[in-house]
Amino acid sequence: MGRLLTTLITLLGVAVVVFVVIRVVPGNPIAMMLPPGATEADIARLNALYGFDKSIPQQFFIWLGGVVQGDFGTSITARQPVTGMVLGRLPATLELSVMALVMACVMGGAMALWGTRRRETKTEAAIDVANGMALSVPDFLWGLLLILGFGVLWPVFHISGRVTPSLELPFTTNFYLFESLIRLRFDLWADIVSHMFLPALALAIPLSAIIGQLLKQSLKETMHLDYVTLARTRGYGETHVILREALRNAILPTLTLVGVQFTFLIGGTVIIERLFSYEGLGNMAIEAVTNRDLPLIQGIVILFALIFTGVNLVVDLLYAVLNPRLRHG
Amino acid sequence: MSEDLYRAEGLRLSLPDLNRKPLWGPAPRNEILKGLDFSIRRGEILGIVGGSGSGKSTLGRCLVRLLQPTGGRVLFDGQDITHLDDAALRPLRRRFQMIFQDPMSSLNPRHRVGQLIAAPLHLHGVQDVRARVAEALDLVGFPQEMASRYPHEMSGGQRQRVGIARAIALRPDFILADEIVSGLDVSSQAQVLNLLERLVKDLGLTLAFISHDLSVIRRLCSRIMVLYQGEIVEESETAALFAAPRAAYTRELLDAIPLPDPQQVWA
Amino acid sequence: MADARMMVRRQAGARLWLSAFWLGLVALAALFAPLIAPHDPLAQDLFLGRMPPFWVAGAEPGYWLGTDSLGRDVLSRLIYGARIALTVALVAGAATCVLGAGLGLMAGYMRGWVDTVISRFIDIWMAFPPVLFSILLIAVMGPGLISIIIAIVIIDWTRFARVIRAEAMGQGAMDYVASARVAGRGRISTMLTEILPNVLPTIVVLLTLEMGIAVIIEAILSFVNLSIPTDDATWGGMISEGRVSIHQAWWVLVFPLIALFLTVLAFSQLGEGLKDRYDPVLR
Amino acid sequence: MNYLELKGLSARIMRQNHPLLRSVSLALAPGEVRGLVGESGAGKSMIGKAVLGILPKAVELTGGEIWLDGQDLQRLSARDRRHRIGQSCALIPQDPLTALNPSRRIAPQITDRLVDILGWERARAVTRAEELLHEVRIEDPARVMRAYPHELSGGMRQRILIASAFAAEPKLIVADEPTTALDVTVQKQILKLIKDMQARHGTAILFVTHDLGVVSKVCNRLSVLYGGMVVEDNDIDSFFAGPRHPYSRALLAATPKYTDPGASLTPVPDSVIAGVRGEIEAFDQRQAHV
Repeated sequence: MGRLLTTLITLLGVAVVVFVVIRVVPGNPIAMMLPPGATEADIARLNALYGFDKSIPQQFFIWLGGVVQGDFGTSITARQPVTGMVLGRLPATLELSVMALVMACVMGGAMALWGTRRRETKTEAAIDVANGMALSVPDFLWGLLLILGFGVLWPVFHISGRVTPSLELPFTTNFYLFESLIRLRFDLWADIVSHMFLPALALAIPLSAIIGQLLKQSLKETMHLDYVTLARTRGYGETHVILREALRNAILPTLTLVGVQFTFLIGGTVIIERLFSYEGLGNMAIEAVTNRDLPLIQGIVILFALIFTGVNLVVDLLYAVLNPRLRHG
Repeated sequence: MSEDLYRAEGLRLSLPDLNRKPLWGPAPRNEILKGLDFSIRRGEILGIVGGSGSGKSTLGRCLVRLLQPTGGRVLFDGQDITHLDDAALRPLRRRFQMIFQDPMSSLNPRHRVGQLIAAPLHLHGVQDVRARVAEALDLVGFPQEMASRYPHEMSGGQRQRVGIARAIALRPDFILADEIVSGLDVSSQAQVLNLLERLVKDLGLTLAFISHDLSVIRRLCSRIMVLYQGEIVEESETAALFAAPRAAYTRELLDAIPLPDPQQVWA
Repeated sequence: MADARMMVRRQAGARLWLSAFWLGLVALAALFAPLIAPHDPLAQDLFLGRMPPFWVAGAEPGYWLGTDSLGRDVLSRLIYGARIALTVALVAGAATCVLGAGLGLMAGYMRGWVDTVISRFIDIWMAFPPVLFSILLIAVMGPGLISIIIAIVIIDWTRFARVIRAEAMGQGAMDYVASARVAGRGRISTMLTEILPNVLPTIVVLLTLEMGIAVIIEAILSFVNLSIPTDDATWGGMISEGRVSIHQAWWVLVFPLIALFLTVLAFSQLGEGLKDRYDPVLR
Repeated sequence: MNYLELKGLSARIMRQNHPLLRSVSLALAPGEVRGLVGESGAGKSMIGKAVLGILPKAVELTGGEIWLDGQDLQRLSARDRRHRIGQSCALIPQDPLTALNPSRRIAPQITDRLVDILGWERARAVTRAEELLHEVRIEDPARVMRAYPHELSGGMRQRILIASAFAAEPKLIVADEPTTALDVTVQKQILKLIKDMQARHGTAILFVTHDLGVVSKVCNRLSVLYGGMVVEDNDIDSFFAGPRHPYSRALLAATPKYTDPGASLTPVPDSVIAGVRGEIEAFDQRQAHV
């Protein structure tokens, strides 16, 4: 209950901050839309149409009233409802983020388990060094390096777009990756994955390092606890002990942090989509900023904020499910 | 000047229990101290004994006003300190000091021993801090070189002696010692206890010694107060308490102590 | 065990010196750019467009790392780009650190309403995608060095505030804080003498990390063409251009990328190295 | 015939010349309870861990033999040794709060070994576990078996750990400071319970503790350790009547007793410490010459 309330306050705060920041934009977005030679009256008419003639608090409440009903206004450049535009791009970004998250969990988890199994050896030291590198270099640079490596020097993956433009797409939703699987179109699926792989990997590398480091650390701490020692004296081997006794408890502290880090990852899609010309929300956001498309910018930022707070809520729920101490009954 | 250095009247303390907090409204409160009346006489060593959850550490922290009681009064040397704020307490602080259970956590790991002892002296504007630090080191039997050590470079017993040196450097009237030997081996335990006993005698201190260990308490204290679940169940002179414990809990506590003696009947 | 610690120590020493060496090099390049750079970083020569670096056949003598599509010298632009990168790193890093760590320390140690207010702001900030937020801010404030620095401080103070708040809260529960209070130390004074020294190592690590991040943010903003007006030499701008002509002239992308990569890595390793070397508790 | 026999067991921190155990020899007959006493760093816990094969990764055995039931454990493969120990030995750990896996129910934590290592059927293992919980005087075994550790009190958890240790009818139990974390009143109940169970099942126990009072209540024999060396090996009655080694004597004198308030506490005198250190040095020199 309290959680939902703070979430609402946070979202409201985001809306206020964006609204205020954007209204200070120098330069009139309407002026850019009009043909040269437009009269003052034309400008005034358009201003009234988009509500720019009212005071900022008034504009805010009108806009907020629309948002509550799912109406984010009309894009200035595209002259279409923002809600439709944003929801059309959302699946691309979601697929990319989730793919990156899965990759990060697999890579990070493997690193952590392997490092714990071989702890206090040279292998662990090597894993630590690799993790340290992956951690301190952000996704933007990894993206560039991957483009250079697997797009140019050894071109095995696509480095631009979401799908090869010449392909005919039979999809009804914008969840291409998901729908191609459902329709058993593995040819399309392969093409989509080949486009998505490098941007997802660029996003996944830093997160995988964080997961690897944290999970390994908490696994190692858990391995010193008495119940793990007890399991050893009962005749169980190292691998069994790590998987059955330690892993589940070690995941809990990692989980909360991964939630926050996943929102960072989603935030990272903005620049990574730009880098790989991937047609998602982030790319659209940058265009919207360059075009001063105020309603579109607001819509995208609020959507991101919704996703972020949603992720945090899901993580909290997951934590409660996995932790028997918080389970009731 | 009255005979009592400390007086507690109807001392209560409760903390909100966040685990049982309902959706709306304040959390229910856990009563930790349930109205204690007692006094500490000038120059005595009062032992405060009890099991875990008895509230003995909480009581100690109320005496040195790390916690603010939620009911009743605490008088130090006749002055009511129950609800004094930080500024009003500051001049009194140099008169009552505390030694903590875990020296590893009570000594700031990033300060050297010399700094640790000197800091409170500077704070209270004491003249000639260097000499006072040297004297304090001397009193706990340390060579002067110890001043440049960091806490993690010392043994548990040595760290606890730093805690004692820091407390006595201000020449307080009263020291609260909270389970200060429970983390130590018996040999350093004996050393710290002997040191403390000597200092109390030489410097004319009043000491409240909190412990769960009746053997240690008997060794050191002139009077004993037994706490059980936030209440005083017995308060008597040491010899009287051991000769004829009045409260059932005291008897149970005494009977449970395993003496280093295979002949002891332990039923 | 002590042996293993020695190994780590040696590693720490090595990475401290390596990162300090690279950052020193970058600093020298930035300071003496006009003396070192072989060419004017802005001078265009359309006849010398996309010349490869010196070891590739067809290179133009004097242009060691080749030229971009407008015939500007890559090496000179790289050297001048270091100026902006370092300025942003130092100024934005330090400002972010002071603001974020200060607020975090207050929230974590004072608790109460101070904590509630600061935490609420952190929550709101965390709900923004940082890159988009910074792009938005630059669009609002207009491009330029000052705007970049302000934007970095505004989006990144939470990075310090969150971590330092948690640490200060942990330290606040330790008995040495209680012991300072028993000695009669006031709250602010306790915060500065007892808590601050114990969170300082973390602050140092975060600070150097933030310097690296500031360089990256500057590069990202240049990449989306929002950072510094027009054709001033920045690493991000060079990367942006290199990305376009990647199939024709890889060197335009590769050299600034290497510079950026090493700088970011060096900053992060510098912090860890400093902590390992100078923290009395670890030493 | 001794059930457990250590012959000249030595251990040190890996790649370092700092010994943790110096040629420790001791024997444990079936059904015997031996106390291992010493101050922190004396190596008493290391002995128990070496026997159970749970030494920390940084510690290595450098010499000596561990004979369990007539078999040299060192000669077995790692896997066989693990199973051998799992079948015939058990551990009662120090801290009941961390010794039960917080994310698993109680039942599997007791029955795992019976099923996986001893090859029992699950139903039989469950019945056995309930019997044992009953034996350690837990009221409603069926409910406790379904509970998670955090739903139970500290004393209750320690009882479960004792039940779990005796579940497989081990011949040897290592009890590693099993009551140090408990209040004295609870300590008394737990110690009596351990003694009771030990007598009923005829189990041999290696009882690691720093408290001579506890030793005098539960052990038949004891070994006093200093610096990883056994300085005295004695039976309980003659030890408390008069320890043979000066260090043991000093240790006993430093232990507070509420029964004689007049006797002042004597810290272990420096001369005694110098004495044992000398013995250790002499021992190390002999080792170096071999």
